[in-house]
Amino acid sequence: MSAPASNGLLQVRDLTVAFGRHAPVVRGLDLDVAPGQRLGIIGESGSGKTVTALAIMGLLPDNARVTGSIRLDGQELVGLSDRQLSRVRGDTMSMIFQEPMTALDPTMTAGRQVAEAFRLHRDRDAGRARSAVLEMLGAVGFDDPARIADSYPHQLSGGQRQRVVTAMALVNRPELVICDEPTTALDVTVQATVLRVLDEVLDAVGAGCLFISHDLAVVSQLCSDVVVMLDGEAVERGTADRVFNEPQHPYAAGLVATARLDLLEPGTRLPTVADHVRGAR
Amino acid sequence: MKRAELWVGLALVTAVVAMALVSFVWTPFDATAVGSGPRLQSPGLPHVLGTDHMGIDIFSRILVGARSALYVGIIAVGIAALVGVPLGILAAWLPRWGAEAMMRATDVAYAFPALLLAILLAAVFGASTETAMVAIGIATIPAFIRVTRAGALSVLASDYVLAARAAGTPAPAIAVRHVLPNVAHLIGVQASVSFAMAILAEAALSYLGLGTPPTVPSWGRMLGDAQTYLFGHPTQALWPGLAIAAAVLGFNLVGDGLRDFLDPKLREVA
Amino acid sequence: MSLFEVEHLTRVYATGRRRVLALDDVSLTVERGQRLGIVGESGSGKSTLIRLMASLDKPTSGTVRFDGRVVSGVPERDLGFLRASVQLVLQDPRSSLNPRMRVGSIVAEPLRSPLIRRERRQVDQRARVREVLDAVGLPADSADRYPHEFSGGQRQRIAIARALAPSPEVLIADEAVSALDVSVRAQVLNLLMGLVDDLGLTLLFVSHDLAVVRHVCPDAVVMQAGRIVESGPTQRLFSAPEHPYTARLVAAIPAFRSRS
Amino acid sequence: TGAGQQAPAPSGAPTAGATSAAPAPAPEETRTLVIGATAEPQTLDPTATDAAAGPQALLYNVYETLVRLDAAGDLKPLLAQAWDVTPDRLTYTFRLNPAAQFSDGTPVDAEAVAKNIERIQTGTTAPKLKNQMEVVVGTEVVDATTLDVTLSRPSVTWLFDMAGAAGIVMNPEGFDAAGSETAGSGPLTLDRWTPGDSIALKRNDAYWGTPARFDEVTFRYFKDPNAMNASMLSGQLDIISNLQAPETIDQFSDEGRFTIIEGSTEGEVTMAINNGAAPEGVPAGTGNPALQDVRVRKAITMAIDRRALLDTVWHGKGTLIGSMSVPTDPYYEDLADLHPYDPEEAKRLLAEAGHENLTLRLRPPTLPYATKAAQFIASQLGAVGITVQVEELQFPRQWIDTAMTNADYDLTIVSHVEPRDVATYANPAYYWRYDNPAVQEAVRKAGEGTIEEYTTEMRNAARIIAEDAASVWLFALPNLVVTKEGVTGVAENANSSLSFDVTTIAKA
Amino acid sequence: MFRQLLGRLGIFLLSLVAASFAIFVITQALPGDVAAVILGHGATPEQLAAKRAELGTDRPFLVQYLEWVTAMLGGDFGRSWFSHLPVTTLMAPRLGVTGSLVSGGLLLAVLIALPLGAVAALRRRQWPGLLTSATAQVGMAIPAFWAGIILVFVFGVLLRWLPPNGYVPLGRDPGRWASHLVLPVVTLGVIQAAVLVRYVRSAFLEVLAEDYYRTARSIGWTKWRALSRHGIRNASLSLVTVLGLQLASVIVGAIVIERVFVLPGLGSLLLDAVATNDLVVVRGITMVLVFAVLLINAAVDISYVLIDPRLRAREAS
Ligand SMILES: Nc1ncnc2c1ncn2[C@@H]1O[C@H](COP(=O)(O)OP(=O)(O)OP(=O)(O)O)[C@@H](O)[C@H]1O
Ligand SMILES: Nc1ncnc2c1ncn2[C@@H]1O[C@H](COP(=O)(O)OP(=O)(O)OP(=O)(O)O)[C@@H](O)[C@H]1O
Ligand SMILES: [Mg+2]
Ligand SMILES: [Mg+2]
Repeated sequence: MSAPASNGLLQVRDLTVAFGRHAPVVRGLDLDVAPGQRLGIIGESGSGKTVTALAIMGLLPDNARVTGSIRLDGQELVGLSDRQLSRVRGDTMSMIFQEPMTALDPTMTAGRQVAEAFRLHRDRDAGRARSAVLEMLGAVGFDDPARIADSYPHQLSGGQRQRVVTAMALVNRPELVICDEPTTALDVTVQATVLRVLDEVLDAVGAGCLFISHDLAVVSQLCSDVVVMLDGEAVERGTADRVFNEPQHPYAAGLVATARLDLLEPGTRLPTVADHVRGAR
Repeated sequence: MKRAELWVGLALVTAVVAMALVSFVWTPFDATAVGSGPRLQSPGLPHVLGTDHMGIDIFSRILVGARSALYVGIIAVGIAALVGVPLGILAAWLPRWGAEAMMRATDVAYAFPALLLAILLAAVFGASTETAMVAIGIATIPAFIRVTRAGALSVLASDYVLAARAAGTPAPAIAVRHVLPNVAHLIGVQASVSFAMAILAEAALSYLGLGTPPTVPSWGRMLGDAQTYLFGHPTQALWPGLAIAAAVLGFNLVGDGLRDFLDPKLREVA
Repeated sequence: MSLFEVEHLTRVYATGRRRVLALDDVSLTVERGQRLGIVGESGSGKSTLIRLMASLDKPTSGTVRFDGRVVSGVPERDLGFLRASVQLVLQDPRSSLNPRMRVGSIVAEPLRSPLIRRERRQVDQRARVREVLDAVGLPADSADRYPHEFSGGQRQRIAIARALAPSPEVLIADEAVSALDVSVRAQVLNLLMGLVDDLGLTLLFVSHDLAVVRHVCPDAVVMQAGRIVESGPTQRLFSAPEHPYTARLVAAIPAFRSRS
Repeated sequence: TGAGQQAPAPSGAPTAGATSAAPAPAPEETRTLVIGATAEPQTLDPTATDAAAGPQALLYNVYETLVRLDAAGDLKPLLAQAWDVTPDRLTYTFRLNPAAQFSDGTPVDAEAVAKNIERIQTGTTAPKLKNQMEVVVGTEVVDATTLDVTLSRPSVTWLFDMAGAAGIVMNPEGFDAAGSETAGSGPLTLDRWTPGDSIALKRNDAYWGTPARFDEVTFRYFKDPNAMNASMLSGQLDIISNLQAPETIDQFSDEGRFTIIEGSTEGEVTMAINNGAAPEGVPAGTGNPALQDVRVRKAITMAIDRRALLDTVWHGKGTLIGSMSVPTDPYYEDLADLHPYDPEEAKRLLAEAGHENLTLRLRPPTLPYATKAAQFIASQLGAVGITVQVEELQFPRQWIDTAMTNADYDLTIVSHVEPRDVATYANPAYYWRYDNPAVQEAVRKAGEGTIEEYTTEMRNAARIIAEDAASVWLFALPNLVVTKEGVTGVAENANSSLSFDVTTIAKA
Repeated sequence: MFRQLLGRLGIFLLSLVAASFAIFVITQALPGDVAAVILGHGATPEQLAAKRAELGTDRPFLVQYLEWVTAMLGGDFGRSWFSHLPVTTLMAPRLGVTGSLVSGGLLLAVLIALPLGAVAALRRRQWPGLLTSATAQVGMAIPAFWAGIILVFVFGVLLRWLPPNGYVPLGRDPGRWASHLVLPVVTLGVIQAAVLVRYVRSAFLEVLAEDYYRTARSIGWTKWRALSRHGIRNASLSLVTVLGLQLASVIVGAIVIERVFVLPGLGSLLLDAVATNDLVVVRGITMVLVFAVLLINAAVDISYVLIDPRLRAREAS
C-alpha cells in the first residue's frame, strides 16, 4: 500500500477503537484527506465504517476506547474534552447521518435547527443567521427556502430532510464533511437528487469529504479516492478508478465484481466475494 | 454494570425466597407464640434481633414474614398477569375500535391506584391480606394489559408473524408460538416491578390497619406495629423496614436489570 | 388459465382520520412459471399488492383469483390450497424469523399448519426440514440452533428454506435481498434463482432495486402511487421506457463513473 | 380517690350569683391548653351519636347539664342548684340557677330544659340516649327556674344519665345547626372545628359562673398513637387524655417534663363467650354448643393467665377484674380470683365435660388490644388442648353485624365502656346470649329500687354471672393520662359522663 | 385542534361515567345492613326501617345510582351517614390540605428528579450517575410511612426543628402553614422523586440514543447543552405521561403521608370514613380523587398536542 500523503486536512494514524472489553472493531487504521479531497470508504456491514466516522467526530459512546491519532488541520483530536471538541464540531468538521427521518429534532422547525449550527459558531444575531440559513437551503436545491425553514421535520419528505441535514452540516462552510451513507435510506430517484446536490455544494464550499457507503456506484460518482475496509482494517486504498477497475486485494475484487450487475447477462449466476476470497484468505 | 444490577437483585430475591423456605422447616423460636419471652428486648442472645411488643422473637418473625411478602406478591402479580396478559394479547388483535375501547377502559382502571382500590375494597369487604392482594392485583391488571399489548402489537406487526400467517398458522398457534414467547420478557420485567410494588402496598396498607391482621407474621404489619415503639425501641422498626426495603429493592433491580439487559437499544446508547 | 388473476384491486388504509389509497384499481396476471418483478418507490403499494395476492389482507374492492379460485375475502379455513402453494420470503432476515424459536421449528412451521397438511397430506417433518436446509446450503445441525446464531445471509437462507418446506408452486420475495450486503446479496440471489429453476417455481420478486430486478426477472411491472404505470419485458423497460416515471427511475440508477 | 389531684381552684360549678366572682386573668398573654385525644367527633352535636368523642370535648366545657358528675363520681349541682324527688321516686323537681345563661345571653330556663328532654326523645338523637330517656313520661314547667320531670317507674340510673350527654341543655335556638355549631351555656365556646385535626374552644366571656382559666383550649385528634406521642414529646401538647399504647409510657418517664396519671375507666375488656341462648325474635346465634356447659366456660377462664395477658396487652397497666364491674362502681366486689389461673384444673374440667378436643372460633374485632389479646389467648387455650381459630372481624361494621347482631361467634374480645353494664347480662338477646332468670330478676329490682337495693342487687348479679363464668373479664382499662409539667387538676378517673372536664385544670 | 379537544372531552366524560359506576357498584356491594351499623346496637326494628327509607337503600340499584350521579352534578355528594353533614362540607376544608401536599410533593419531586435523572443518564457509567441510580433504587424501596416516621423522630422529636405533625391553614398563619408542611412534603416529594428519577433517566437515555441528539452534538453542542436544548422537550413527551401516572400515585401516597403527619386532608377523611364504614363519604372522596386523576390524564393528552408539533399538524390536515 502506498504511503499516505502527509500535511493534509485530516490525518488519521493507527486508529484503534474498542468497546468495553471486546476486541477492537477498528484496528490500526490510517486515513488521509487533503483539503477539498473526497475519500470514499466502502466495506461490508460491520466493517467499522461508522465507528471510524464517529471516532473522528468524537461522538462515540463513553464505553469506547480510542487510541491512535486523529489530526484535523494539524490539531490532535484524540484526548480532547467534549467541550473542546464541540468547538470543532459543526465548525471545521461536520457530519451527515444515514437516517434522514430521525436525524432532525421533531419538535423544532428545520430552519431553527440549521440556524442553531450557524449561531453556535458564527454569529449569534438571529437575523443574519436567518439569511445564512435561507441561502444555504437555497444552495441545497430548495426553491422556496423560507417555507422549508418554517416547516417541522415531519412535514418534509425524506429527501427534503436529508437536504436540510446537508444544509446543517454545510452552513458553516466546514473544511471536512463526513457523510455516513447519506442516501441509503432514500429512493433511487431521490437519491439521485441528493447526490447531485451534495456534489455541487461540496464543490461550492470546497470542503474535503469522507464519504461512507456500501454502494460502490455511488462512491464512484462522488469520490476521487477510495479505501476498502474489512473487519476494521483498510485492505485496499487508491484512486477510485484504480480500485474499481483493477482491485488488488481479493476481498476488494470480490466486492467490485458483485457490485457490477450492469456488466452481467441477466439471469446468469452472480459473482460473489467468496469466489475471489477463497484462494486468497 | 448492567449485570451487577441484575446480580444484586437476584441475590436479594434469592435471599427472600430462601428465608421463606427455611421458615417452613426451622425458626429459632415460635413465630406466633405470644408472651413466651420477655417483651421489647434489644438484639442480643438468644434473640438475635430482639423480641417484639408481644415477646415474639423478631428474627423468627422476619423469616416467616418472608412467606407473606412472597405470598402477597405472587397472588397479586398472579391475578394481574393471568387477567392482564390474555387481555393485552386480545387487545392487540382486536379491530381498531375494540382495542380503543379496551384501552380507554384500562385508562379508567389506571385512575384506581392499588392503594386507593385496596382502601375502597377494605371499606366494603373488610380489611384482610386477601382483600389487599386482590385489590393490588386488580389495580395492576392495566399495567399488564398495556405492556402485553404494546409487545404483542410489535410482534404481530413483525415479519415472522406475517410469514407464519402465510404458512397457514392459525391464530391461537400464533398467539402461543410467536406472541407469548416474544412478550414473555416484557411480562417478566413488569411482574418483577409489580411484585415490588405489591410488597410496598401491602406494607402501607398494614400500616393503615387495612392490610394483614396482626396474627399473621408480615413485614408490613411488623413495621406498622413497631412504629409505635420507634422512640423507645428504634431497632423494632429497623428489621422489618430493612427486610421490606431489601425485598423491594431486589425485585426492582431484577426488573430493571432484565429490562436493560434485554433492551438492545438501551445497551448501545451513545 | 393464468395462475394469478388480479382484477381492479383497490386497498384503502384508514389510520385515524387519514385515508391512504395504497392500491388503486390494479389489474395483473401472472402465468405459471413466470418470474415477474415488481418495482417502484417506497410506498408505491408493492407490499400491499402481494399481501393481497397471498390473501393476508382483505381488499377494499376487486378480486384476486389463484388457480381459477377466488382467494380475496375468503375465510382463512378455506385457503388451504393457497397456503400450500404460495409462500413468502420477506425483507429483513432479522425480523422475519422468530428469535425465540429454533431453526428447525421455524422451517417446520408451514408443515404443522392444519391448512397445509390438509392439502399436502402428512410428511415426515424432520426429514423434510433436513431436506430443505440442505437445499439452501445450511448444515444439518442448524435445525437445533437459534436465528441469532446465524449471519444475515444465512438467516435469509433459513427464510427461503421455510418457504420451500411445503413444496409450494409460487414464491413471493418481498425485498428479499434489500437488507443484505452486496456481497451476501449475490449469494442469496444465486440460490434463489437456482431453486426457482430447479423446482420450476413461479416467482414474484418485489424490489426497489431495478438493477437486481433486471437481473432476476424477464418481466416486470412498475408501480407508482398505488397504480401500475407500466409493464412488460424488463429489457424493454430499461432500454425504451414508455412512462415518464419509468424513465426517471431508470435514469436515477447510480452508474459507475470515472472521475480523475 | 381523686382528691389529691383536685385543682386548688373551685370547680366550674358556680354558686349562686357567682357571675362576678373570680377576676379575669391578665389578658396580655393568651393562655392555651392543648389536649391530645384519640377519637374525633363526627359531629359537634354530642347527642347525635353514642360515640364518646363529642361529650369528651364538649360536655361541661361547652354544654352543661342539670347535674354533673365530679371527679369522684358523685352527683353535683350544675345548671340545677338543687333538686327534690318525691317519695314514690317518680317525680323530680329541679330548681335552676337563675344566673345561668347560654352563650348568646338568653337565660337557661325551665322551658329550654323541657325542650331538650323532648328533643332527646323525639329528635334525631342516638338510640342509646333515647333509651336512657325512655322512663320520662312528662315534664312540667312550673316557673322560669322550676321544672318537674315525671318518670314511668322508679329509676336509679336516670339522674346519672342526666349528668351525661342525655342531659345536655342546648340553646333551643341552636337545635337545627347543632351538628356544626355549638349553643351551650358552658365556660367555653366553639372557636373553630377543623375536622380531621382539632376542635378549638375559646373562653365564653359571658359565662355565668366561674370564668374559664384558659383563653383557648384545643382538642387535637390522633389516629396514630405514635403521632400523639411525637407531639407530646416535642412539646406541642399539654395533655394526652388517654394513652392508647401503654407500652410507650416509658417515653414519658422524665419526671422533670411529664407527669403520668394512672386512673381507672368504666371499661371492662371482656372476652365474650357465646352462651348459646336462643330467645324468640332474635337471630339464632351460631356458638359452639360446648360453651353452654359451665365447666367449659370455667375451664376457659382458668386457662388464661390474665396477669400475664395484662402485662402483654396493656403493659401491666389496668386492674384485674372477675366480673362485669370496675372498682369505681358502688357495687364493686373483687372477684378477680374467683377462677384463678390453673391450666391443670382447666384440663380436668374439660375432660370432665367431655371436651378434650375442642375447636373454637375466636373472632376479635380489628382493634389493637383485641387482636393482641386474641393472639395471647389463642396460644394459652392451645396449651390446655383447645384449638383456637382466630378470625378477625373488621370493626365496627363486620363485627357489629356478625358478633353483635347475629351472635355468629364462639369467642370474641371487646372493651365495654358503658357504665354499669352488668345489666346487659339480663338481656338474653344481647350478644352474650346469656339467659339466667336470677340475673334478670336482680337487675330489674336494682333498677326500680332504692340506692341501697340497687347496690345490693347489682352486686348480686355481678356475682352470679362471675360464678357462671358467663364471660371472661380480662381486665379493667386504666385511664392513662400524661401531662406536661405544671399542668394540674386533671381528673384521675374517667367517669360515665365521658367528659374530659377542663374546668378543673390549671397550668403553671 | 378544536375537534381533538372535543373528542378528548368526550372520552373524559365517558371515563367519568365508567369510574363513577365502578365506584358505586363496589360501595353498594356492602354485605350486611347499613342501617344497623349506623344506628349502632340497641336500635328497634322501626328505627331501622325508617333509617333504610331515609338512606334509600330499599330502592332499586340503578335508581340509586342515577340519583347519586344527578345529585353530584348539582354539587351534592350526599350526607355522611354518621355526622349527617354534607360530604361537600366535610371535603371542602380538606381539599386545600391535600392540594398543598400533593402539589408541593410533586413540585419537589420534579425539581429533584429532573437534574438527578439527567446526571444519571449522562454520567451513567461514572460514579455520579451510578450513585444517583443506586440512591434512587434504594429510595424507591423504602416505605413512605417509614421514612416519614423517621423524619418525625429526627426533626420533630430529637432536634425539634419542625413540628412533628398537625396543620395550620395558610390563611391563619402562613409561616406555621409552611413549617407544618415541610416534613410531609419532603417525605412525599423525596420518595416520589426516587421513582421519577428512573423515568427521567430512561427518557433521557432514549433521547441520547436518538439520531437527532447525535446531530445536535455534531453541529457543536456539548453533551449537556444538546440534552437541554433537544432532550428536555422530547423527553418531556414521555415524562408528561409518567407525570400523569405519577400524580395518581402522589395523590394516593398523600393518603398515607396525611396519616403519618396527622394532616386533615382528604386522605385522612377517607381513612376515617373507612374506619367508620361511612360509605357515602368513602364514595364521595374516591370519586373526587378519581376525578382528579382522570382530569390530569386528559390534561396530559392535551399537553402532548402542545409539545409535539407532529400531533398539532395532524389536526391541521
Ligand atoms: N456502541 C457499540 N458498542 C459495541 N459495539 C459496537 C458499538 N457500535 C458499533 N459496534 C460494533 O462495531 C463494529 C463496526 O460497526 P460499524 O457501525 O462501524 O459498522 P459499519 O461498517 O458502519 O456497518 P454498516 O454498513 O452496517 O453501517 C460492529 O461489529 C458493531 O457491532
Ligand atoms: N397497515 C397499514 N396501515 C396504514 N397504511 C399502510 C399500511 N400498510 C401500508 N400502508 C401505506 O400504504 C402505502 C403503500 O404501502 P406498501 O407497504 O404497500 O408500499 P411498498 O411499495 O411496499 O413500500 P416499501 O418499498 O417501502 O416497502 C404507503 O403509503 C403506506 O404508508
Ligand atoms: Mg454504518
Ligand atoms: Mg414494502
